[in-house]
Amino acid sequence: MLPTSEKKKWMYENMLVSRFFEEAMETIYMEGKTPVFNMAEGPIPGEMHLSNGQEPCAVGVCAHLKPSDVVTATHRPHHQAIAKGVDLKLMAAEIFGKKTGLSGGRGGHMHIFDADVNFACSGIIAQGLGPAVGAALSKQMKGDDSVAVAFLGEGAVNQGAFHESLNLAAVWKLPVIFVIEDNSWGISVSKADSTAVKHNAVRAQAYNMPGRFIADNDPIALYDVAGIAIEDARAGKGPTLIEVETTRLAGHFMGDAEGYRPDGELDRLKSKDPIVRMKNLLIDEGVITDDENLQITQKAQKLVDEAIEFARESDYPEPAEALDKVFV
Amino acid sequence: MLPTSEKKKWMYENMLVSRFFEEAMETIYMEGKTPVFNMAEGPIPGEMHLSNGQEPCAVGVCAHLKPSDVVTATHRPHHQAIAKGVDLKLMAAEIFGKKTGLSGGRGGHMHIFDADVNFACSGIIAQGLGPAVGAALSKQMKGDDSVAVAFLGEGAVNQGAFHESLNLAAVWKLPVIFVIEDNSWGISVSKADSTAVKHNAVRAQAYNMPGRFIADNDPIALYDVAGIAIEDARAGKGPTLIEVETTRLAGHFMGDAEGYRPDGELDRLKSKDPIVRMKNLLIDEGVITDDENLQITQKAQKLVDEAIEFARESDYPEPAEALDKVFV
Amino acid sequence: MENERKLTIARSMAEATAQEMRRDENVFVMGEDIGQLGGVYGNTRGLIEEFGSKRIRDTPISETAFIGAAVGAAQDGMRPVVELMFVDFFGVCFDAIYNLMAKNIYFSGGKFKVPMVLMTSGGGGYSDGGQHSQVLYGTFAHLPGMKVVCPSNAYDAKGLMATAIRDDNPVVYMYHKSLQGMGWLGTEQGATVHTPEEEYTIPFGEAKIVKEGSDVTIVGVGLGVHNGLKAAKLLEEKGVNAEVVDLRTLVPLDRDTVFNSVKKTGHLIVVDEDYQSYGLTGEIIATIAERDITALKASPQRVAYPDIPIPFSRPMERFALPNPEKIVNAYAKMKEQ
Amino acid sequence: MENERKLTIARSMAEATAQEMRRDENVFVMGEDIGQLGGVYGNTRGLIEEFGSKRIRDTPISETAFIGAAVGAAQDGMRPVVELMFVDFFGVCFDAIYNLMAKNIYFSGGKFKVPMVLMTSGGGGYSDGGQHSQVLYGTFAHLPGMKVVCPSNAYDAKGLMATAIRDDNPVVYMYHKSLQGMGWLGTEQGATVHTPEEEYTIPFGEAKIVKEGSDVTIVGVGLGVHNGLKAAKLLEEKGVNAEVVDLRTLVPLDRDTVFNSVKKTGHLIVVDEDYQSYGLTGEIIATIAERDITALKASPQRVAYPDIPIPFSRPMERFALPNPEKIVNAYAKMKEQ
Ligand SMILES: Cc1ncc(C[n+]2csc(CCOP(=O)(O)OP(=O)(O)O)c2C)c(N)n1
Ligand SMILES: Cc1ncc(C[n+]2csc(CCOP(=O)(O)OP(=O)(O)O)c2C)c(N)n1
Ligand SMILES: [Mg+2]
Ligand SMILES: [Mg+2]
Repeated sequence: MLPTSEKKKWMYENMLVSRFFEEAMETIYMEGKTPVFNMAEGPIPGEMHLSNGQEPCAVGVCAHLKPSDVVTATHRPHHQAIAKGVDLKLMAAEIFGKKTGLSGGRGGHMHIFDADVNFACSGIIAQGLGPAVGAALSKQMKGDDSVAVAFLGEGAVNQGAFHESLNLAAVWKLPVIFVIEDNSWGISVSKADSTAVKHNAVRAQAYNMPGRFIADNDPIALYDVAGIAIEDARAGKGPTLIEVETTRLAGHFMGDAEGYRPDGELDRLKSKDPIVRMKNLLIDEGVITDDENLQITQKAQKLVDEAIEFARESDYPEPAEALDKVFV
Repeated sequence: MLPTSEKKKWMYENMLVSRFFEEAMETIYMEGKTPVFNMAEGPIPGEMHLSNGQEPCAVGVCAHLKPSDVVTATHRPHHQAIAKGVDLKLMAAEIFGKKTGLSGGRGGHMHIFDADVNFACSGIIAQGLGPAVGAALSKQMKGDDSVAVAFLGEGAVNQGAFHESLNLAAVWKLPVIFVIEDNSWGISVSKADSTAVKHNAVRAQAYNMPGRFIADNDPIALYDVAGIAIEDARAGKGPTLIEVETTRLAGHFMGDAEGYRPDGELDRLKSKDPIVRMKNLLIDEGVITDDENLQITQKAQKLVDEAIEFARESDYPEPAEALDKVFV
Repeated sequence: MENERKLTIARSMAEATAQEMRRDENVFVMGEDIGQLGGVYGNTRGLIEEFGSKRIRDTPISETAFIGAAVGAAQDGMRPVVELMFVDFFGVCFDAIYNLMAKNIYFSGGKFKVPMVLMTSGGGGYSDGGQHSQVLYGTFAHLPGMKVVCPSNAYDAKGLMATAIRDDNPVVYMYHKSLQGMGWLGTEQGATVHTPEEEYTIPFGEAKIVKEGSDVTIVGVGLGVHNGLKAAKLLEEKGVNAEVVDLRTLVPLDRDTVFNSVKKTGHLIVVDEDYQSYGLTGEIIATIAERDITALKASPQRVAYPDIPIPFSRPMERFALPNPEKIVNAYAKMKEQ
Repeated sequence: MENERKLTIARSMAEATAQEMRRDENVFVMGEDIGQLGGVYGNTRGLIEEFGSKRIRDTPISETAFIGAAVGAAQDGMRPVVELMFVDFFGVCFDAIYNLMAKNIYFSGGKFKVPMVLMTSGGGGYSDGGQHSQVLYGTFAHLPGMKVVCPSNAYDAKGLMATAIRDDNPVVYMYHKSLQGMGWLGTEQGATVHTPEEEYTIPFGEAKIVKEGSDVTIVGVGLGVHNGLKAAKLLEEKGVNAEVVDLRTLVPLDRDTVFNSVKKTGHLIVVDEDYQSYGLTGEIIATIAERDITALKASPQRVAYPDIPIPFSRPMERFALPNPEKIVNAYAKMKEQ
């Protein structure tokens, strides 16, 4: 299933928005945190997991999704949220802890929830898998052709929830797709040190489920495979496991000194930056011109700038609002 | 790896002890529970999971074990305990809740612990897998060639602990063997309704680990495969997963009306009683004569009778002993 | 009583569930052995016959996945009723409960609803050992974001179940095995009471004074209420008039009713089958003490499970469980001081 | 102080662990990112360099398996120190903790020992959101079979860690991120104190009066102790002489020291960062009230986390957290009544 030029452009634009968003995060996060790095300080306190380099995983899948499709995302959720169509301003405001944020500041960066586009995420490894299975069950019971997608890291694959969720999805033939973003690191622990198989796609065999491997962080190949998986799911053919070889271009979280990375790894990965490759591909294929690229880039940057501005200018919640929304 | 005649005899004897023990349990359990069945009453209160029909799984593996090898067992533990060499009298006394029991009556039927032969069990599905991995790690760190064996049911395979434990064992190349007793039922839920694959042995592929399937409840075939697995483990070659097709000849627990069993299933299973088959095999092969069989049978029955008598005659603990042994 | 319709808690739970399933096609049930078996504790009996296996779904032994799935389905507009067979098993899936089910409403700023019921059995007294006899009320009630319901009788059980299923928030419905009316567990007769066939709801957060009295307030929940009532009978023989309060829900907790009762009687005994320390009994005592210490005319007492794993053997288990005599003794101790 | 040797809690934990590893070859460490990274909270820093990757083992993200494995290794004669990176993650592996680690000694009638330490970080205040900021003391302390340690300073942290590792019982060692001395979390300076290089142990179950006083007893643990000390300073300005008690271990709990202090001061405030209801604050208040209600000259007060999931946004989180001012206000409220 090959993407149209329109789709390719959408994917590229979306990747750019995502990257620019992360770059903004990177800068703003450090405000108030120098000279002494203190996670509690600045306009964006707390942990911050950036998705730089992993954009292909999100766009290759979400290019096929409609708002009623459900996505459960990870602790590293920005690219996934953006690709799913979460409102950028409201998300930025949430990350700043503002009253205008998606959840009025109760959630923060690891808890991006957008009911309008059925997006949720979590700070607990593999926690989103069960809910994705349940959303798929709901779709199946309602006779709706919507699907659910659960994103997870390769480190999360070794969590029991992975096994239980894939088995359940397969037994009930649910319309759910599990997408592993394999950046080969779980914080400082390498995949080789934590995982008994070389390719997690192999593990699909344990659930009698198709397992697909996408090499080299390739959004086009992923688009193809995800498209088939989602089409199958909509058609009642059950779940698929997709493993995407991707790259974490930042530290695990902001402040990570990354002493555990082998020498040269980061340079090697950066030389394969998926944004640059996607741009080159689109230009080489004649999908966009250099001029159009400039426009697209500027538009993406503007979207991000406006979101950040909205977030900055919004008010903080009243302290006592902490007590609201425990129950609906 | 074929069993010697001695081993075969040991296996048969052990299976008989196990079966006679369960038959005794079956009778005694009902004391005080008629005409009204009340689990709280009688000399053996609480849940009671019998292992009738599953004896091959225990003897085929434990025939290779020495006392320093560790076994973690299930909620259906009697055959496993007996095959591992747990003291029958002390175990019986524990199941009766007597002071002389293995744990002074604190554990009961689902919590059989014998430090002398390194046997432990648990009432929580798949809970023993982590501890078996840890015991194997301990052996590996000490440079001891002992191994660990974790027994589990086919229903337990769908618990997250299975996945995490097998992966960890494989990554660390630990001397541990996972033995699935597939009796095709998890209480009233059939394997077909709960498990995405036909054979759980396939799931070994997800851990880069050998996965072996033993058909038809065959203790000799299991002896062979388990022998190789244990030899490999002792030699530092890492873990193995073994799936044994077995039969649950009793209800899930005493009192189970088994309305969920398809008509005729139980008769079919009973016609393949492994005790009878083992006896026939040994006689056909000339390992034992009919006379010897009678002696073996009587000896096994006597062992059980003595254990039950010991348990019956032992005193109950003082009530306030409940407060002891929370900490050592 | 004329037209009396005595139901066990098991049957009243199943009846409420069936009625809610008829009202709302989004209600469905998931769990281990809740289909053809009708639930190990009988509370889903008859449902698969009426509603079929699409809405009454047996699950694999994968609590993390199916409770997580219930959350996902609830967020997508369904109203799952999901069973954790024994509350003792919560350890294999508590993240999906306390960190997911209980928090997603808050994390989403109220934009996601999580209308689900997690029903689970608890309680000992029948020698099922230390991993099958716990109540664990305190652990669930301590953590925010989930309502916690513990019925003591069939009438309440039905109305509380209907309320739970209609609630847009996650509700943990903790039923006590000894009250369930399953003969094979030994049954507290007092739990099997008249239960109307028609639908009704009982609001959360309203404790019930099940016996009025003037001398001492006995507070309990689930089986504890029956222990309290029996103790009240024994105390009556000694000329002591006890008031017995059934909390019915631990979250929300009706602190006012307890406080007003203690204000009246001046004396407080809290009964709980959960481990004593850091739990329900402490909370109730603190609730009164912090509000007005002068309400307490004597040192309040607690009759709870000691801080030990639950022993299998009958004499030891009996020793550890709360019972009416212990409550009577607690009263004596309180008056001695 | 002469020869002062100020250590952070992170360093003192690592030092105690290293000393115990030198004493006993059966001690080893497992957990996520505890190897080359030295632990997200620094408490295993330097260990892999000295002891190598066989004894300092990074694990997959498989808490159920590796904590279960620690139990199996401990039962086999090893002495594992295992880390659960954030206590908030306990939900994915609590069965291995509360139902296995904590109960096997009892289930085996004391024939199996389970000499292991589960260390885990807790605490908020730096906007890490509702799944990375909890302390959950009450949940662990409520369930029997595990000792629970919560150091408030580096001196105690070291001695308590040595005691924990030498104990033949399972010990949950809960350290507070804000006390850890990692600059990037904002650090309570009072936790970084003189810590001797030589080995020493601190017995469990001995609370410490960290400031003597006569007018009110402030009881806390971990960061709560520092809030208590700061409140005591503020109260001093108002002429109130507060006594501050550091519980140090929640299991075993030194009820005598708390009682004797309240007996002396007549007034009690309990500080806790854990959710208020059904937890530590209730337990401490009940402990005094049940022993002798007359010890309390006014209604005891609690300053705890409200029963809400932890909000991310700074103003809301600050609003919810305990702090010295709230303690001072609680004192005022107590005296008003
Ligand atoms: C159950 C649980 N265990 C541990 C953590 C701590 N943790 C947060 S992110 C992370 C690494 C995750 O690795 P991976 O799944 O590969 O995702 P990545 O960070 O590489 O995107 C860990 C261990 C957690 N959040 N939840
Ligand atoms: C975590 C957990 N979930 C559920 C149960 C209840 N339970 C006890 S035995 C059982 C069925 C187990 O099936 P299987 O593993 O196949 O073993 P079998 O009983 O067939 O020997 C279940 C669901 C439990 N003890 N622990
Ligand atoms: Mg990763
Ligand atoms: Mg089975």
